[in-house]
Amino acid sequence: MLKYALKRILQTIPMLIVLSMVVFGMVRLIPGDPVKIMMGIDVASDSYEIEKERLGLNGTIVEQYVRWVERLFDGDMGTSIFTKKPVLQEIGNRFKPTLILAVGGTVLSSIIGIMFGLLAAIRHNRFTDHFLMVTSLIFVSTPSFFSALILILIFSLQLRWLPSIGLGSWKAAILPIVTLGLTAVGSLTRTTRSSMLDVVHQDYIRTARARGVPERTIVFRDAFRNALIPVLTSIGLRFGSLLAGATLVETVFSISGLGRFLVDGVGNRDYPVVQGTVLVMAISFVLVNLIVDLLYSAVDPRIKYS
Amino acid sequence: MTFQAVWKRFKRRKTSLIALFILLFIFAVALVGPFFTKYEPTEMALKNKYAPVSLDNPLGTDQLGRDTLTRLIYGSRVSLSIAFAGVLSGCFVGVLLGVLAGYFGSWVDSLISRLIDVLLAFPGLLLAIAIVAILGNGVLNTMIAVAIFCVPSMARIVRGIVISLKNQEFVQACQVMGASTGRILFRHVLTNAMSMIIVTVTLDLGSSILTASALSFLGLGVMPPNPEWGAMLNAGKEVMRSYPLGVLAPGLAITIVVISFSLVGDGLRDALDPRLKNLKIGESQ
Amino acid sequence: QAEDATYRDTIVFGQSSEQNSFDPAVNSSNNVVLPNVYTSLIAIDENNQLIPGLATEWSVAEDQVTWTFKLREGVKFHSGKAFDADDCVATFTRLMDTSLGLRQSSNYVWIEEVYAEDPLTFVLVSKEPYGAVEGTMSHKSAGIVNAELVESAGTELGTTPETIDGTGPYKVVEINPGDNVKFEAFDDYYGGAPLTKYIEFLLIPDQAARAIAIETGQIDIVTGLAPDDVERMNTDDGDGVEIVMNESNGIHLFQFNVASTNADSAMSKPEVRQAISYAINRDEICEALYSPLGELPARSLLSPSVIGYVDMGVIEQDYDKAKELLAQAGYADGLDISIMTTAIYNKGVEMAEIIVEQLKGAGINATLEVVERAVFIESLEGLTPEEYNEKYGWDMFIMGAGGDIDAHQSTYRVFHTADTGTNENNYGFYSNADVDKLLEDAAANVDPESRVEMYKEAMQILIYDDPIGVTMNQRNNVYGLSENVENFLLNAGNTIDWKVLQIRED
Amino acid sequence: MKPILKVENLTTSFQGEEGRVTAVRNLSFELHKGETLAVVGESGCGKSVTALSILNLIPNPPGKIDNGCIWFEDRDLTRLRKRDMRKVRGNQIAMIFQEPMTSLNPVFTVGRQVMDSLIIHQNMTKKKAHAAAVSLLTSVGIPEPELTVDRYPHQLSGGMRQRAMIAMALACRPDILIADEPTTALDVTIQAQILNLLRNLHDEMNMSILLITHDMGVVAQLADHVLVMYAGEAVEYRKSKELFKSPHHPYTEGLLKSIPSLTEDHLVLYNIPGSVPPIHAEIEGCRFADRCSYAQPYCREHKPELEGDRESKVRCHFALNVT
Amino acid sequence: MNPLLEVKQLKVHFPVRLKSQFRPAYVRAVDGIDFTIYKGETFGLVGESGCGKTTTGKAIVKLVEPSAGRIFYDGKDIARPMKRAERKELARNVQFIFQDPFSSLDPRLTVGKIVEEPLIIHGLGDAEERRKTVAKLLTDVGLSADRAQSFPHEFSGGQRQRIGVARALALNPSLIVCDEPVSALDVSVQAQILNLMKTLQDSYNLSYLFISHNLAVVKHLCDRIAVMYLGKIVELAGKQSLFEKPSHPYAEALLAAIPLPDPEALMHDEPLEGDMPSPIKPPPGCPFHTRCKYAFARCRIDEPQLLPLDGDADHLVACHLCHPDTGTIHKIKK
Ligand SMILES: Nc1ncnc2c1ncn2[C@@H]1O[C@H](COP(=O)(O)OP(=O)(O)OP(=O)(O)O)[C@@H](O)[C@H]1O
Ligand SMILES: Nc1ncnc2c1ncn2[C@@H]1O[C@H](COP(=O)(O)OP(=O)(O)OP(=O)(O)O)[C@@H](O)[C@H]1O
Ligand SMILES: [Mg+2]
Ligand SMILES: [Mg+2]
Repeated sequence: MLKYALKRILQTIPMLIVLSMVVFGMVRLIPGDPVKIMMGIDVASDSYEIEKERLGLNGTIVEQYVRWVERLFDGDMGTSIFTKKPVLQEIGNRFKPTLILAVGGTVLSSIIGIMFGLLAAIRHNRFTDHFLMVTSLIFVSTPSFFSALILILIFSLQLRWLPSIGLGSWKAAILPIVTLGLTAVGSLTRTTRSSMLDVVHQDYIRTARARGVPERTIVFRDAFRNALIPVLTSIGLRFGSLLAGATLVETVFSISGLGRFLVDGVGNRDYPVVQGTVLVMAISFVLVNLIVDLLYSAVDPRIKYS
Repeated sequence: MTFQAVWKRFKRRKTSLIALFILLFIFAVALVGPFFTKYEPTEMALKNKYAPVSLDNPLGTDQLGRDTLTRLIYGSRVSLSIAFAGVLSGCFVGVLLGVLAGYFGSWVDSLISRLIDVLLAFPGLLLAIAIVAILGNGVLNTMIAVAIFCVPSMARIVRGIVISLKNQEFVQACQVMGASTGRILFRHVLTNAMSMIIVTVTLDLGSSILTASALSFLGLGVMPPNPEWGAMLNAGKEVMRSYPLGVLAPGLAITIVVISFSLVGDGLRDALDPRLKNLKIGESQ
Repeated sequence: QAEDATYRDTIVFGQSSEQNSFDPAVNSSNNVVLPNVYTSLIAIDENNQLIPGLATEWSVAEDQVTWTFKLREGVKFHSGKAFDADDCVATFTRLMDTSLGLRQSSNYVWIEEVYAEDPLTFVLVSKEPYGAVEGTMSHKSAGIVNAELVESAGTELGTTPETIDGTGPYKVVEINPGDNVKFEAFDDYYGGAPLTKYIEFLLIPDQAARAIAIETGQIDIVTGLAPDDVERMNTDDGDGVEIVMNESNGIHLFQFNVASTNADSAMSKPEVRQAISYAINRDEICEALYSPLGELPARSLLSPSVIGYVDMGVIEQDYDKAKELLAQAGYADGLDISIMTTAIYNKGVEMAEIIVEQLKGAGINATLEVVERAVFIESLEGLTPEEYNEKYGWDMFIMGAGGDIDAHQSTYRVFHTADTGTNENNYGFYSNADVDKLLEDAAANVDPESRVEMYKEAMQILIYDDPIGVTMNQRNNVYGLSENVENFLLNAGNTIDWKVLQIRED
Repeated sequence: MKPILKVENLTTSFQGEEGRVTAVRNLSFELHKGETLAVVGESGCGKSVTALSILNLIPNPPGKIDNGCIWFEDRDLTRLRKRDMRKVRGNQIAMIFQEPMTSLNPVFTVGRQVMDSLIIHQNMTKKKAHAAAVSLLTSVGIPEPELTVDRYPHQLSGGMRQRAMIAMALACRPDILIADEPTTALDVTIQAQILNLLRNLHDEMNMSILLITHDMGVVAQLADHVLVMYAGEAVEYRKSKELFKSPHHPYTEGLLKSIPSLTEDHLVLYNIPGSVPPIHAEIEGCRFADRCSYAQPYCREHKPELEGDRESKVRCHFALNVT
Repeated sequence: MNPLLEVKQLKVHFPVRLKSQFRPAYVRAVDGIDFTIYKGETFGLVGESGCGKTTTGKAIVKLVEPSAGRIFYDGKDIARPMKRAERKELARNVQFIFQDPFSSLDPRLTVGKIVEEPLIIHGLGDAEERRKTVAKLLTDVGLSADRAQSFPHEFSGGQRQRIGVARALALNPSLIVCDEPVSALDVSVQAQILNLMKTLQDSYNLSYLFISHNLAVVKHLCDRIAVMYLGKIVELAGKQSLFEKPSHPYAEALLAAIPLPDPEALMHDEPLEGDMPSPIKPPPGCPFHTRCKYAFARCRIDEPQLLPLDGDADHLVACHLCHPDTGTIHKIKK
C-alpha cells in the first residue's frame, strides 16, 4: 500500500515537470518581447538589461527554465505588473475562496449526484429515472453564469434570503456553491447511474442474490462499493472543472478568488499573474487526482496488491 | 450498419428525436434566418429601447432599441460556427493523435499520452482561458481555444478505442494477411471507432458552446457588438432588471442547444452501437 | 434628525475598482479614498472651494515663485507622530525626484525647491510663475506623508496598513487585495473625531451585482451604477435606496488620432474632424444612455467646477454641414474610419455603437473595435505615430478628460504638443501652435481672470476650429445610498467627507 | 419417494429487440434427495435460464417466468414472496456459477463473502461466522485457509476461486446445490480437482445436485440422471448409465457421437448437420427435425411430447433403441 | 519429409508493469522452445491456459515479436524484422485462424468483403475473379455463396468459424496456425469444423499448427503433438506414442484428468494438485516440480532438457525421471 502510494506520488513528478514546462512556455508563445510582456509595457530602455536579468530572461531557454523552476521552489513567481506585488503572495490571498468554492461544489455535487445516480439506477427506466436524468441534464447544460443570475434574482433580490456578493459568511457561500455544484451534478449522476447499472449486471451481484442477501444490502453494500470506483475518478475530474468553473461564479458573485484573479490578469495582460495562477490551478488539479487515486486503493483492493 | 438501421433505432428515443428537430430548426434559422429578419443586428432605434414583446419585436428590444430576436439569430451563427469549426478541427487533431498513440504504441504512445495528460491537467475552461490569454480575443481565437479544448479528451477516447480494437482479433487477422498499416487504420480501426467519434463530437459541440459562451461572458472571447450568445448575456446582465429577456433569451438559447446536443449524442450512441451504451464517454464540460 | 437615533459602527461602500495604491505619489485611482487617509496642505470642500487643509494660510511672494504655507498646530499622524514642516519637505522632495519613477512625479516638475523655514512654516519655490499651485497643493497626490516612514518604508510605502500613515480622519487597518479594505476612525484627527467607527470598501466589479447589493442592503453606499438601475432606484421608492449626484470634473470624449494615415491621412484635415463632430447627435446619445444619471452634453473640454472653465456651447447635429465639410476636404463620396472603444467607461461601448450608427447619416462608414482594458492602456503607452498606426490604426478612440481642479492640470499635459513625439500624454498626437502658446501662457500666469480668457481661446480652437476630439457627456458623480445614510457630502472631485458620514440603525 | 424439487411446465421468456423470446418451454423434471441430476445441451438451449428460474433470479425486465410451478417443500417457488424466497436462496438452495473470475465481489474478502450467508441465514455472530468460514475453506481444500479467508478474490487462482464459491454455496448446508457449468472456465487438471471435490462433498453431505454442463465427460463422472435439452425443451430424461449406453433421442445420440474420443480413433467424426434453430423461430413440428437424419415428414408437422415413465422420458416420434 | 517450419529456441517475453513495482517485470510467455512442422502434417500444441500456446502461434505469423530464437519457414528466417513485401510474402504462405468466432470478423463488413479482403491486399484478380474466388471459398467451407452479402452477426458461431477458415484459405497458404478454433463451439458444431478442417487439408494440401487445450480434439486431428507447460515444451511425440506412453508426469496427469464420456470409466486417480505457477516468476529447475508427485531434489535445481526417450528420436521428453543420467547438476545457489 505504502509502496503503491509512493509510486503513485513519484509518478506525478514527470507530469508536474512537463506541466511546468508548458506553463513556462506559455509566455514565450505570446508574440513580442518576453521582457516587455513580463514587465508590462513601461520598461525604460536603460533598465531593460537589468530587468531582463531580474526576470531571469537572460541566457538560453533551458537556463531560463531552470532558473524559473529554482525560483518557483523559493516561492518566487514573479511580480504582478498590475499590483506590483509578488504573485505568490497575491495568489495566497485568493486561494482560500476558490478552494472553498471548489471543495464545497465538489462535496455538494457528489452528494446530490451520487444520490440521484443511485436513485435513477434503482428505479431504472421508470419515471424517477427519467425525471432525474432530465433534471441533471438541465443542470449540466445551463451555463453557471446564467443560473447564477437567476438564483440571485430569486434568492437575493426577490426573497432576500441570501447575500449575492462575497464569501464572508456561510450564508454568503450558499448561492455560489450551489451554482457551481449544480454544474457537476449532471455528470456525477450519469456516472453513478451507469456505473451502478453496470455493476448490477455483474455476476457477483447475481451471486449475492443467490445467497439470499437482501436487495437493499445488495444495492448499498455489494453494488455501491464497486460502482464507486468510476464515480471517484469522475469526482476527481469534476474537481478540476469546478476549480476552473469557479472563475465564472467568482465573477458573478464578486468573490475575490483565483479565477477572477486570472481573468483580471488576462484582461490586464498581467502575464506573471496568468502564469502563476494557471500553474497553481493545474497543480491543485493534479494533486487532487493524486489523492483520488490513493483513495481508490481504499475502495478497490485490486489496486493495493496487484 | 446502414443509415436506415441507425435511423430506425434513433427514432425510438423520443427525447433525442425532439432534440434533433430542435437542432435542425436552429441550424436552419442560423442559415437562412438572416435573410428574413426585418432588422440588422446592430440596427438601433434609440426611441424604442426596451420595447416589450410585440409582433415587430417578438423578443422585444434591448437598451439601444436593437431587436433581440434578430441578434439572437445572428448570434446563433457566431456561436454555432465557433462550435463547429472549433470542435471539428480539434476533434480531427484529437482523432489523429489518438490513432497514432493507440495504434503505434511504444514511444509514440508515451509521447502523445504525456501530452494528453498535461492538457488534461488543465481543466477545460482554464485551458481555454490560458489559450485566449496567449492568443488574444476574437472569434478566430475562440475557435482555436475550443479546438484545443477538444483535443485531449478526444485523443484519449480514440486512443482507448484503438487499443481495444487493435487487440481485437479481426484487426490481427488483417495484420496476418499482410495488410498495410494505412488500410488497417482506415478500413477497420477508424470505421469501427467512427460511431464513438461521432458521439463524442456531438457531445463536444454542446460543451464547447458552453465554454465559448463562458469565455465571452468573462469578456475574453468574442467581443461586442458581435452578437455571440455569451457576449449578449454579458451585455444583457447590466440591464437584466429592466429587460429580463436580454438575459433570458441568450441564456435559454445556450441551454436548449446544449441540452439538445447532449440528447442527440445519447441517442446516437444508442443507435450507432448498442454495445457502447454503458461506455463512459470522456467527461465533458 | 431624531435625537435618539442610534447609529451603526460600520458603513460599507461598494466600489467598481480597487485603489491601485495607498501611496499618494503613486495612486492614480479615484479621489474617494485617499483624501480621507492623507490630507493635503489645501483641501476642497463640498462646494468645490479651496479651504485650509494642513496649512491654515498661504501666500505667494512678489517674485511670484515663492509660496509660504503656515501649518496647522497639533496635528498628528495615525502613528501618533506630530506633523511638522519636515513632513511636507519629505513629501515634496520625494515627489520631485523623478528617478524614483513615482507615477505622480510629472505633476511636480515645476518645483524648484522646498524647505522648512521653521517647524510650522513650509516654503515652496517654483521654477517659473505657475498658475496651478493651489490646485496642485489640493490634489490627493499632495497628501502629506510621514517623513520617518518615507525613510524607513522606501518603496514599500503604502503597501500594508503599517506603511500607510497619514493625517486624515481614517486609518487603514486591513487590506485584502481584490476583495476589501477596512478603515478605522482616527480619533485624534485634527478636524475632530469621525462619527462612524469603521468604513469598509468592498470591491464589486460587476455593475449589476453592485445594484443588487445596495438594493438588498448588503452595502450602504455604492458608485458606478448603471443608468437603468439609477432610474429604477430613483423612481421606485420604498426600495430603501436614494440616489445622490453632482457634477464631476470629468467629461467623456472621443479623441481623434490626428496622425492617422488612414484614407490619405484624412484625420489630419480639420474639416474632416469638424465634419465628424457635426455628424454626432450628443443630445440623443445623452438622452438614450445617460439621462437617468442626469448627464448632459459637455459644454467644454473642462467641467464647470474646474478653475478656468468657460461655457463653449454644444455642437448640434448638422448632417448638411458635415457633408459639406467632408466635400471640402475631398471626401464627398464618403469616408471609412475605425473607432475604438472599451467597456471600462460607463456605457462606453454603447456610446460608440450609437456613434457608428449616427455617422452613417453623414456618409461616414465607421467600424467599431471593442478592446479590453489592457489593450486600451497598452495603446497609450508612449508610442510614436508610426508604431501606433501600424499596431492599432484607430482614427478615433474613447477617452475621459478632466478630473482635476485646475484647468492647467487637465489641459497642458494632454493638449500641448508632445516633446517626445509619442502619445504618452497627448494621446491623439494633436499639435496646434496656437493652442501650445495659449496653454504655456496660461500656465505661467497667476492672475485668474486673464487665465480664463486664455483657456477660452484655446477651447475655441480645440473644440471648433481644429478639433482634438468630439466632446460627449459631462459626467456626474452618482451615488446610491441606503436611505439611512446621513451627512453624505460630496464634491466635484468625487471626494466624500467621511468624518461626518453616519448610518442609522434600521 | 417424493422429489425434493419438482419443476412443472416451466416457461421462461425474454423481451428481445424483435419481440419476446422463449428461452425455456414447458419444462418439467424432478430432482430427488441425494441425487445428482445433470442438465445438458448445446449453448443457448436454456440450461442457465432453468437454473436461474428455480431461484427466481431471472432479470426482470427483460425476463419473466410465464408459466409453470417449481415445487420445493410443498411451496411453489414461483409464487413465493420476495422475503420468503430470500430465505430459500443460499440457505436451502444454493448456487455456484460458471465464471469464478467474475462471480465473486472483487472488493470484499473471500471470507466475508463466505460468512455472508451464515450471518444472514443463521444469525451467526461475525466471530463465529469467521471461524465457520475458515473450516469451510478447509473442507473445500483451500490451502492456508486462515490466511486465505482474509484475501481478496483477485489474489486467488481460478481453481481456488471456484473452491471458494463452492464453500460459499455449502455454508448453510443446503438441500440442493445448483452448479451452473462449475468447471467450464477451468483447465482440465483443475476441472479434475473440482469434480473430485464435488463428488466427495456430495457423498459427505448427501445433498441433491442440479449440475448444468455441456460436457458429456463431466456428466458421466458425476450424474445419476441426465436431462437433455434442445432449443429450450427437454428432449430426453434418463438414468445416466443408460443414456450413455443407448440414447433414445436422435439428438442425444448425435451429441454423444460427435465427441472426439480418447480411446478410439475415427477418421471422420460423426456430426449433427445444420445448427440450432434461431431461438425466436416458431416451429410447428419437432424442433430437431431439420437436423435429424431419421426425420420423417410427419416429424415436421406434429410436435412430439416428452413421454415415458418416471425413470425414462423422450420427446421423439421415433425414439431409438426403445425396446 | 521436408521441414516446413522450424522453431528454434523461441522466446517471447512481455514486459509488464506491475502496479506496485517500479521496474518492469517480464512475463516469460514462451521460454525457449524447439519444434519442427513437416509438410502436410498437423502438429498439435496442448497445455493449460496461459502456458504460451497462443503466443507461440502469434510469433509465427509475426503478431508478436520474438525476444530471442529463430523461426525458419521453408529455410528462411522469419523471426527477424521484415519489410512489408516480405511480410506479404509470408502472409501468402502462413495464415491464422482465431479462437473467437465473434471478435475475429469485422462487424461492419459483409462476409463477402471479409473473405475478399486478403485478395485485395495482395492484388489478386479483378473484381469479377475475386467474386468468383469468394464464392468458391464460401462453398468450400460449407456456406452457401449467396450469403456473401450478409453481416457476421447474422451467422451462428460455427458458421462464423467457417468464414474465418475461408478467409485463411483465400491466399492459398501452405501452413495454417489454428488457435483453438473449436474451443468456443458446442460439441456438435465442433465436430463439423474438425471434419471440415480435415477435408480441406487434403484438398488444399495444408499443414496445420493446431493449438488446443482439448487433448481429445488434438488426438483426433494431429499427427504429432507437443505438450507445453509454463512456456516450455515438456513432451513432444507422435500421437500414438504420446497417448500410449505419456512419459512426462505432466502429460500423464493431463491425460488422466480428462473426464471420459462414459459412466463406467470413472476417474480414480488423484488429480494433479495446485495451479500452474506465474510465468513472471517461473520456479527454478523443472517448471513442473511444484506440482509433480515424483519431484526430487534435482528437479528443483536443474532444468531438464528435451531429449529422446529411450533413444526414440520421435519421442522427446524433458524430465529427469526419464533421463536420470544426463546433464549436469547445478549447485544450489546460496
Ligand atoms: N438476460 C437475458 N436477456 C435476453 N435473453 C436472454 C437472457 N438470458 C438468457 N437469454 C436467452 O435465453 C436463451 C437461453 O440462455 P441460457 O443462458 O439458458 O443458455 P445456456 O443453455 O445456459 O447456454 P450456455 O451453455 O451458453 O451457458 C439464450 O438464447 C439467450 O439468448
Ligand atoms: N501482450 C501481452 N502482454 C503481457 N503478457 C501477455 C501478453 N500476451 C500474453 N501474455 C501472457 O503470456 C502468457 C501466455 O499467454 P498465451 O496467450 O500464449 O497462453 P495460452 O497458452 O494461449 O493460454 P489460453 O489457453 O488461455 O489461450 C500468459 O500468462 C499471458 O498472460
Ligand atoms: Mg449457461
Ligand atoms: Mg490462447
